[in-house]
Amino acid sequence: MDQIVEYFLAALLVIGGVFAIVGSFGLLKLPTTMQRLHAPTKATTIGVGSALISSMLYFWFFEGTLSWHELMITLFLFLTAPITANFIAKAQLHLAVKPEDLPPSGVGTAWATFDPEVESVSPTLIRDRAPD
Amino acid sequence: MILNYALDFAFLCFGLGLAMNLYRVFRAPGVPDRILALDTMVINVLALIVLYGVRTGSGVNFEAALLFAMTGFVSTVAYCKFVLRGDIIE
Amino acid sequence: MEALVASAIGMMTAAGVYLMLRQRTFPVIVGLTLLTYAVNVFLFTSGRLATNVPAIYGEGAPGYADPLPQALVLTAIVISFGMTAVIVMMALGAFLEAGHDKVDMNDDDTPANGGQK
Amino acid sequence: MLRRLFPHPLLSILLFATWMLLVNGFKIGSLVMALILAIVIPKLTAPYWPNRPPLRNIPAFAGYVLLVMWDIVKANIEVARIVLFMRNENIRSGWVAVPIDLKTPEAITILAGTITMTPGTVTSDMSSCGRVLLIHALHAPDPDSIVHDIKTRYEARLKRIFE
Amino acid sequence: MMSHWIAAPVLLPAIMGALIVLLMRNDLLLQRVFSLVASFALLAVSLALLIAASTEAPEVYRLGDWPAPFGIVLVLDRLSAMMVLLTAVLAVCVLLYTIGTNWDARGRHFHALFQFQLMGICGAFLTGDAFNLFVFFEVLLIASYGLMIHAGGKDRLRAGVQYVAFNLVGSSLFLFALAAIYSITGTLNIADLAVKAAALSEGDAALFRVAAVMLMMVFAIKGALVPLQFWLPGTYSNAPGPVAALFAVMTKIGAYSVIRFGVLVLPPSHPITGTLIADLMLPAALLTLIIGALGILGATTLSRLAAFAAVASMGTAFIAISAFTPASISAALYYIVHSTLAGAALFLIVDLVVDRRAHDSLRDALPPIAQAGLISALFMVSAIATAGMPPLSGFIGKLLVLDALRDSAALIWSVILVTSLIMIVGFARAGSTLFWKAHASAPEGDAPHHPAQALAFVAVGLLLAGLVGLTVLAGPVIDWIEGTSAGLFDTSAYINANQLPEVK
Amino acid sequence: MSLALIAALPFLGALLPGLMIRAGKNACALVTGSVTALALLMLGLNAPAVLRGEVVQTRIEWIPSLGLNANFFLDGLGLLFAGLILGIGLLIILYARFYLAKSDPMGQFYTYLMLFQGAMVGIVLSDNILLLLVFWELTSLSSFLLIGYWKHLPEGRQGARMALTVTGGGGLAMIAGMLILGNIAGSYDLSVILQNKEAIQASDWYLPALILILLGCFTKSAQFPFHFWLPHAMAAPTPVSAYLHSATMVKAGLFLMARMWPVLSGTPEWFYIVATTGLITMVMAAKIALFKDDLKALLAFSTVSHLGLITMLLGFGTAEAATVAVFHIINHATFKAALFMSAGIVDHEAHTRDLKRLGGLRTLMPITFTIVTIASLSMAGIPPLNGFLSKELMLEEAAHTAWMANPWLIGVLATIGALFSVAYSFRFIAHAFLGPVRSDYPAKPHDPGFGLWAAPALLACLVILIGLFPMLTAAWLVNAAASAVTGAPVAVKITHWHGLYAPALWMSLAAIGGGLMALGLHPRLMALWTATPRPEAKRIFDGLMEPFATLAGRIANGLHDGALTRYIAIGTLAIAAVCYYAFDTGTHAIGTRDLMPVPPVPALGWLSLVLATLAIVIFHRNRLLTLVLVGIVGLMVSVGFAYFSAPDLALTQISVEVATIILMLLALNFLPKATPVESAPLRRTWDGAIAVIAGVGIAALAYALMTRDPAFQAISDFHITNSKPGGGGTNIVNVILVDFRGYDTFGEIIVLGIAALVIFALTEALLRAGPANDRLLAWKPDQRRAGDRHPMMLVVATRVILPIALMVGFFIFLRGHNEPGGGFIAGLIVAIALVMQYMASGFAWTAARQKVDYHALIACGVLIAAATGIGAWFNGLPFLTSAFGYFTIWPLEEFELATALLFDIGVFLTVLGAVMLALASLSRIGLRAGETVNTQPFDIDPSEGRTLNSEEAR
Ligand code: NA
Ligand code: NA
Repeated sequence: MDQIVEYFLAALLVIGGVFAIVGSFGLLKLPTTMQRLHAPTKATTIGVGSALISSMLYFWFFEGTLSWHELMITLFLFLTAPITANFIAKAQLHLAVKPEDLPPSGVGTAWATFDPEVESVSPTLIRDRAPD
Repeated sequence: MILNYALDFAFLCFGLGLAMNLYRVFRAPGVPDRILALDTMVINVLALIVLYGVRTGSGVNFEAALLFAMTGFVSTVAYCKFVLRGDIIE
Repeated sequence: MEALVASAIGMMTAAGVYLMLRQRTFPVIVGLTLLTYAVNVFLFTSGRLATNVPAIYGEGAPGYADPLPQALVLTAIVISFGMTAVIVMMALGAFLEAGHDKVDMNDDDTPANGGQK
Repeated sequence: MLRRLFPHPLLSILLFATWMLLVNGFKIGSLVMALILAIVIPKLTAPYWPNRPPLRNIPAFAGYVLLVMWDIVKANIEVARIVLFMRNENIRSGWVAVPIDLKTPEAITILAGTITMTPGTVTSDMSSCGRVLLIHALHAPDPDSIVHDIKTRYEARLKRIFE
Repeated sequence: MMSHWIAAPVLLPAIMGALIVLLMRNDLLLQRVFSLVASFALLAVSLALLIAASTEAPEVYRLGDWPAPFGIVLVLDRLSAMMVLLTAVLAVCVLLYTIGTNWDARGRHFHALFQFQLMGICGAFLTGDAFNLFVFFEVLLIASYGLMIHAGGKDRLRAGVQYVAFNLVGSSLFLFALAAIYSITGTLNIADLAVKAAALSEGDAALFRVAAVMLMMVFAIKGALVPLQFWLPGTYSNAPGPVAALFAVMTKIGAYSVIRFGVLVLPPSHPITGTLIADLMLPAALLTLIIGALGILGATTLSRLAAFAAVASMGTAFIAISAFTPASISAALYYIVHSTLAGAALFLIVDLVVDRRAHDSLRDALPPIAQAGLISALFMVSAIATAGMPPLSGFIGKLLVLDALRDSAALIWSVILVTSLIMIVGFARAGSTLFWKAHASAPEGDAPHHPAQALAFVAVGLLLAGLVGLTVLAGPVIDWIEGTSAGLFDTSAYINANQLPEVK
Repeated sequence: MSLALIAALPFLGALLPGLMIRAGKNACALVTGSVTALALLMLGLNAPAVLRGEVVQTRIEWIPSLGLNANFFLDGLGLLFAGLILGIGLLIILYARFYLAKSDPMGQFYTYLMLFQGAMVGIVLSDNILLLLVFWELTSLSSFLLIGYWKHLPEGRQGARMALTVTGGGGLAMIAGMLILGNIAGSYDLSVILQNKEAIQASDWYLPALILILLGCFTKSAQFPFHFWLPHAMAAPTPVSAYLHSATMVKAGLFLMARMWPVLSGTPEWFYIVATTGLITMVMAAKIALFKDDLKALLAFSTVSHLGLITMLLGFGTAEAATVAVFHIINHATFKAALFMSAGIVDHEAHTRDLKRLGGLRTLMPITFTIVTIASLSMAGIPPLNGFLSKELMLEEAAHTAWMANPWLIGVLATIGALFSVAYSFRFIAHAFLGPVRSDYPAKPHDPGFGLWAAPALLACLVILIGLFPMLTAAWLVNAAASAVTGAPVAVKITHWHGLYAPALWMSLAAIGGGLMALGLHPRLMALWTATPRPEAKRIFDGLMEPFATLAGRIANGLHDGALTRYIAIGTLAIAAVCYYAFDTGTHAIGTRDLMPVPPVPALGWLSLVLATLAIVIFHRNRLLTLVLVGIVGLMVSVGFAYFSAPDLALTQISVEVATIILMLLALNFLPKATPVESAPLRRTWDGAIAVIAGVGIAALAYALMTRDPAFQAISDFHITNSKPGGGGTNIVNVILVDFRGYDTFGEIIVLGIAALVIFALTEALLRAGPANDRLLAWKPDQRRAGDRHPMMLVVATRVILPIALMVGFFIFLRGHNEPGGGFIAGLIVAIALVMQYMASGFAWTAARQKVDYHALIACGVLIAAATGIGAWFNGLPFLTSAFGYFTIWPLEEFELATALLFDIGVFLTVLGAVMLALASLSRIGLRAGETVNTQPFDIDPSEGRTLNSEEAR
């Protein structure tokens, strides 16, 4: 039993390591920023996830303590990775991409990052202008 | 036994990953790349901490790992928000 | 390992000092932050380096890292956080009042001495 | 009564579970504490979550989660293949606009997150009317299939769950 | 018997500061009342502590009931009691002045910051722990940052940034020093440090010497000793008047710490540090005095004149300290008390002048100010005191210093006396430009209207009365101070009070 | 006691004029005069005893340990001087009442005058040289006020400053001399010092002491080369000149030389310094006086000359000469005060004191003329007036004293001095009063009222009386004073006729003849004098003082010019140098601790840290990039803490680092985004060198310390042992923080609370009307901004993450006592979680939905921590003594409750409140800069299919 668990854990660790290095390697290798964004967002996340799960299982099987923290961290990383990617993509759009290089939205409105209307229309105009 | 080799392999992978991130932080065409590299770096470091915990059989740094994940996310969003809007809590 | 830690402290100190000698408030504050890191690590090392012996009671713990410097560093980190926050705000305030963020007052538009209050 | 104690029952359950995950042990004291926190924290944070949509179909949601997890694994293998074995000049990246029918912010966010975590796509932006997602595809020789996949594989399911 | 009152000078202002923030931050009147009440209470407590300390051996208050050197202790001895009392006296006067001139209404949180500042200062004086000294240095510093930029303004903020930056370097140095000390000796309690430092082996000598000078240089920054004095003129001259007056005691904290560590831990008889500290300090102190005196003579504004006077006074104090003999330390202590009151009075008077004029340049003749007669008389008295002219306590202080340093008279005496002359001339030039030349440019009795601010004058009067008291009662005061100094040099009393365990 | 009272009376009297002036000028003068008269009366009561040869003493302990006591004694010399000071003072008070103009503030004048009088009386009555020094410098100060009395006159201001500089400076030299003297004698009491002649004169320190004391005397008495201040002091009102610059203050130097005569005189050093100075002064000043057209200047230089004469006599070192000196002091005081007052009368009536504009006053002002004639003749040494008597004696002494073995030098020079004296005395009479009445006086001169001429007239009477009956009127006083000076009984015999063989007779005749001749040749001599270039004292003084003041300003202001970067550079170098010196002069044993191995992954961490640090230096001009790189440094430091067994530190470091970066990003929004290149390559190299010195030094120190073992068992062993049994927690670091060293933590949270208060107060100040507010109102973003502020994805994710993060914070808080965590970290985690919410939906939107008073959080935190500590008092234990216990409540398991937890709640609240208050302040700045508040959590609401609020906006 222990043997199987050990192999399973070892496999998890190796898979995690491979994905991690793929993620970071992609960050080096891929030519454009938007392409590079794909690699760590996915690969590194799952790489770390594997490592975390293996850690959890390791403690469960070999130390006898069930440590759920790794699971929490994993979930947290999965929850936040898309947001991170979204923000970095927006930053890249904002800094380095021209709106004309993007496909049209098809419904006549601009992409939010490029639409000054969003800001000028959305606020409720509480402007704190009067000096106390 | 095999687990130890696997652990070494994992250390190597995440370590190399860290090194690559480091390179990308310094050599990047723009800020988003650097932010991305830093974010990945945090995740790799977090993994290394967890692996180190496995190696030493100690879970004492798991809260640190959790916090790294949290703060890494918050700081990445903050950097991006700064690039996008200037004011991060407008 | 000791040499690595010492050199890292030295590196952060040197970078901190160099930035503190710049002429704008922002690099000066970054320099102070780096110096703070260096100080904290230096203070930490006064308990000597040890791995895998956190100062938390545990059965069969091989020993405990010196907890006192850790507590001191914690205090120092908190304090320097407060200080950094204040100087960041003051630098911002000075910039808003003066319209520039120069550190030195001698090459300002008004003389440092004899100027109006 | 229960409604007032647990304005966000799902959130309360999530928090209850989180606490039990955190404390790493099953004690009555922890249960009591988890219960207290599962009541107090949603109450504290409720003002920040107005117009909470009802989750109509919990089993469907669970199925969705499993599907996405499977897709994530697939996605990673796919990305690894592209990163490791494809020559850079052969990678055909591009932008894709995906019109969506979902209306609930929560559902759209889950969709967007799913897109990011699954094969070769990253949700990058949204149109200022909220009806179209801008997606970057790492290797998309056929952009239309991506749109189709997203709409059928994920959006349809989410629609059932949320709307 | 451990008296809880020892902790009162720290807790009283801390709690009052917090209460002001909590309950009365939008009501200036309430703030004033409670801030004053707290300051008077501090005065009463510190007076009682002084009386207690005068008759009894040093008393140790073990915080958390942990024995020294493992916990933090407060130590009440004559020196700490004296410094706390000095702080309280100053606090009352400065507070009265602030209220009298409405300075506290020119910005937010003056009273809370003021109370926290007092807490920091008293904590620094009372603590018997080296790291805790750092903590309270930081408390008093950060409060001082807030007070320094009170009411804002361009120059004040820019000078404030400099003040903070320079002091952050000092705080860093403090931590480097403490880390080195702990690294070598493994202790933080000052008494324990004294015992252990004396028993160090030769192999630790060089490192311990480095730690010692680092620590002393931290205090030198606080005490504005050349070449670490640069922060002072810009800070003090740009700070609000009452704040600068309160700062008069801040430099003394540097001097206090040098005395505390220099006598207890690093005395000239120390096998490892020997006269290292004294040898380095004397030339620095002489230069400090010279720079201060030159600054007084060459001052372009009145507030810079007062700031350089503060530098000069620290030079004199450090000259006396650097000899580390009972006589020189008592001279230094008397001079410290004197120069705190005199410096504070001078800054308040400067503020009275500045408040009544467009600016405080000494280069241009400006029309006479309101209440010129009274203010010029006050200026004259404080100038006499600051320059060390008879008959006020400054003269007695300088005589004490000269008398205590007769062994190396030629250099020290000439520096002190020549700088005294320079200061006299500087004050005379400033005073005659300010108050006499003004009449050349405007018809007599045509002074602009200005509210009289009776309370402010009372505050200044109290400080000057303090100087007079210090002069008239110099005999008993000096006797008391000599007792204090003798007590300092009887280091066993301080060490025994800590009831340290045997060194293993 | 009575002596002290005599000295104190004028000081007490100084308080009265200010009060009495409201009752009128007469009342004011009357009161002031009464006080002086009272003092004089008390002096008189002591006189009989003194004249009997007794020494009256009063001893009051002041500062016994310093040897500075209020000891007074009255002997003949003291009696003489005190009498002069009080007597003439009385006359001056009378005179001034009528002299001062209506617009002059008389109360102030009398106050200053009384201060001065007290100081003078103090000098002459002091039996303690330190006390004497006190009074001595007081005369300088009060004379400063008196000379500058007419504030509007620039000459007054300058004259006052010059007098103060010279006499004050001399006084400071004298302090040193007196201290030396006291050290040699073993006491600062004059009566003791006067007994120690042998010891003093044998000491190596005799000459320095002598020179220093004489510096004081010479400056005060305007002896060459310090004479130049006196004429400029004549800008003072005439009563002041008469009092200070003829009768009293300038004689303080003489008094002191006389006082010290028994112990200091009799040596060649004394003779050559004192006698020579006196001689030169006498001749030179007399010559200058001859060519002064201003009556007061003439009298001033005449005074200098006569002071020189007396100095010379004291310098001779013989009892006879000293006796003559005493006698001349009396005589000079009488005729010179009379002359000054008369000059003042002339000035008062004719509105000029210029001899060139005067003449012919004899008939217009007969009374004044009479007084002036008597006094001038006495000054000239014409028999039988008192000036003649002492001058004869002086010439006699001069004729019998050799200088460097030259028997006639002094005699000849003394005669020449006398000759000039005759000449200017007669000139005063001739050029002011004789000759034709003129038509062009600035005012119509006539004799003043009795009040103004009474005082000089009285003095003129004295001149005659002493002249005619010296043995009756003056000898007793001279005897008493001279006995005191010489320390042996003196019985003087003063006669008008010394016989034909007395050289003085012929010298006198030569002087009178020559003097008259010189007066006759005056126009021609004057032309010669005017043609001769000579140094002008004021110009030289200013020429020295102004550049010195400028130089002082250059040095002081140049060094403190606000160049913080230089301050830091100098400070760093100084610290490095001193540390190096301290290390280099001590012995050092190389550390022997086993070094730790370097595994590859930590080495990689090191590399990251070092490279990131280096990159910060290289890229520091790009500020955003700098912050990203700082993030790496912080990450590596905290992971380093985790690696080296410090989990609490890792937690703290990473959360503080994020909070710091967020604050800096918030500030950077308003700051320039790039740092310009400003320093030259050389400067950068120099800065780099300083940085390297600091870095290498700290690294070396760190390495040296780390590789050595502590010399003693560290105190933390106690903490490790007692953490659980004594502190009730298994996380030793946390127990140290909240228990062993909870007091540090108490201070630390207050620091954080204060930081927030400072930030809040600063924000309030910035938002008030002013440049900062204007700049904010006109603020335009300096970077292009993306369209949406609150992207939906983040908002939705935050809805889940925030509750979880809050829970994690609570978890970290609860477990802190036993596992890594605690109130501080928990506070920061909650703060960061809230920051996330702020980033998602904006500060204002978030804050509006959960009204929390951040000030109250901070204050409550501090108060809870304090209250927890104070709670121990009720158990009779010290502040912060903790208590903990184990409790069981069914159905729960046993749990621990510790007061430390309560303390930690205080920590938590303060930290949270502080961070929130800081963010709130920054947010207010943003709002002032034109940011707007959203009413919806995110900008784009897909459920509506349109941007939010477009309805409202329209
Ligand atoms: Na903790
Ligand atoms: Na305890």
